Amino acid sequence: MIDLLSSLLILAGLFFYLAGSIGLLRLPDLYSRLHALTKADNLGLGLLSAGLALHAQDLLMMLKLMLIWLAVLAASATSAHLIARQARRQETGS
Amino acid sequence: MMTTQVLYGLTACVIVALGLRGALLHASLLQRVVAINVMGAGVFMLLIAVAYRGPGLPPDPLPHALVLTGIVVAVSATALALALARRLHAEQDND
Amino acid sequence: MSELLSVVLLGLMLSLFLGLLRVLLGPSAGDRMLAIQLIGTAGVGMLLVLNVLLNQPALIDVALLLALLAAVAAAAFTGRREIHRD
Amino acid sequence: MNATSLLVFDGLLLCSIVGLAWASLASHDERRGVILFIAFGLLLAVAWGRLLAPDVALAEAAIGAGLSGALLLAAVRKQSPGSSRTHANPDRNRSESGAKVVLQWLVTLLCAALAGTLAWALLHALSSTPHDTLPRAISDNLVASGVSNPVTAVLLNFRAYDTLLELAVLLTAVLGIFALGQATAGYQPAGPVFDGLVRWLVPVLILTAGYLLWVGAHAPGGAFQAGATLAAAGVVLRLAGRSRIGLPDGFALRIVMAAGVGVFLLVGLTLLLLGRSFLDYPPAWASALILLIETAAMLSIAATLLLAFVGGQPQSAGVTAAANRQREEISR
Repeated sequence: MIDLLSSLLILAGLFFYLAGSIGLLRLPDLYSRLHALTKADNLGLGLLSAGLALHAQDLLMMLKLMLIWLAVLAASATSAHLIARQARRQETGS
Repeated sequence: MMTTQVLYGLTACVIVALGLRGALLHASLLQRVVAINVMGAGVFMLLIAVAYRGPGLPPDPLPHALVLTGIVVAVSATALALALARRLHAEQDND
Repeated sequence: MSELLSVVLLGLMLSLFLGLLRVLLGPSAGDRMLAIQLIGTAGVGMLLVLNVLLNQPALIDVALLLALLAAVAAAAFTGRREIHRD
Repeated sequence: MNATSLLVFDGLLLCSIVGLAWASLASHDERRGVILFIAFGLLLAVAWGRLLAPDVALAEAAIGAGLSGALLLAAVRKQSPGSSRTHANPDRNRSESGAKVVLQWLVTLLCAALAGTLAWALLHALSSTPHDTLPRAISDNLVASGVSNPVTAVLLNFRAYDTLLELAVLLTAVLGIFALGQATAGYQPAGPVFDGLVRWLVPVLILTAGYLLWVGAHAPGGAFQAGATLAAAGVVLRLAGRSRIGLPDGFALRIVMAAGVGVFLLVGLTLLLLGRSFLDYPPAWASALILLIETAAMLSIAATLLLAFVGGQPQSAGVTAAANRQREEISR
């Protein structure tokens, strides 16, 4: 039962990874790419680490997986913000 | 001989050559520094490939220790090189 | 389980390849930085999978470091210097 | 099934690593080259993990993602879009550029020859029966080393001389940077979003550094990885535009910079006085002495790497504040 659930989570994670990178490649401009990336990328890693956490041997491992996901979530939102702000500044020429 | 060792080892040789070529041919100082870092990474990969003993077997720790210190020395040497480049550019701008 | 993870590992590699294409194509430096972000996350995912496949629990710590430092490159890229005093 | 897919993975990973190295070095735009190099570093960390070298992967992750990327990006010179090659003369005549092409080909051939020689040496070394004397000596003496992580045992016990000298090299590099000029300009405050990240990221990084130092005795980790992680915390603070980035002022800074080499030497000399040879720890004390040296080394490594990022001797906070005030008055 846990095996099945974890497999489903992991595969769903992979799906979002791929959706995110296809979006990054196919979408026309920086802002929409940014959107595709942050949404799908975070979901991808989140589901993947949730799936792996079901198999974690100890609590520390589980906590680390959780922390990794939170860190990537925060880092990716922050860098998306920074990159978008920089692009906007360059467009307005300030 | 193991496929993994050969695969990573031969790639390492290519990376060393690429890095050396860049370090010799680039006009920009910053890119020369990047090239030397690429070359260093190739050397590290060569050492780690040689240390690899196969899946499930513990690798040779000695090259790992060498590479570990190598990485730290490489980054401080990079910083020194960049400081030199910065000084050089400052002198040139003053002329 | 290990077969599933092998497939996932290759899937993550595909995702990384797509990110690499965006790094190479650009066009703007901002686009490249976005792709770096994706490559970093794909790398984190691969390390998590390799940690199980190769039975190397320490790879979790490597993934953790990459995850914690994922925003540093973007911050260095967008950071503006203080105006130099003369 | 598992082995083949791992082989495919290796092939794809190596293709992307070589491709990134090539693209980074072929680029004529400095910034593009550096960004590609950062991606190259990320993939290296995965490769080290794949080759069962987690100690190296930890160092690569901390330094590649936290330090060298920021260092190189900060060094990219502002260029006008047209002048990608700084000191090149645009009106080169034809014979000169012909000579350049010949030179390029010569260098390329030379590098290819080097790669061939290296490859030949590698295959030669791999096909001969492996000398297992050194790895065996390490695993045989591991129990007496005071730690159970073989890499830490090599660094802090069996080859402690090398590590001592390496710390001296780091110190020398920073002194060289100090001699070359002032610190580079600081960063403008990065805004509330990045500040929000920094507020919890820096404590977590410091905690992670402590964890890596402690765990290094029996699992991957140790002074180098911990020091690099601690330095990365300082880099984050600097990028956020803080004036205090965790470095002490004046004399205390000199103490921290020299602590690694100093404690190492003190331990070695004390052992000499006690009638043992230099850095030959008594087995009962080895574990404690290694932890002591590693703690000092971590602080020194963190300080030197952070100073290397700052690019010179930092001004004390008081001086910076005064300069800020002066600047504000001028702008008014």
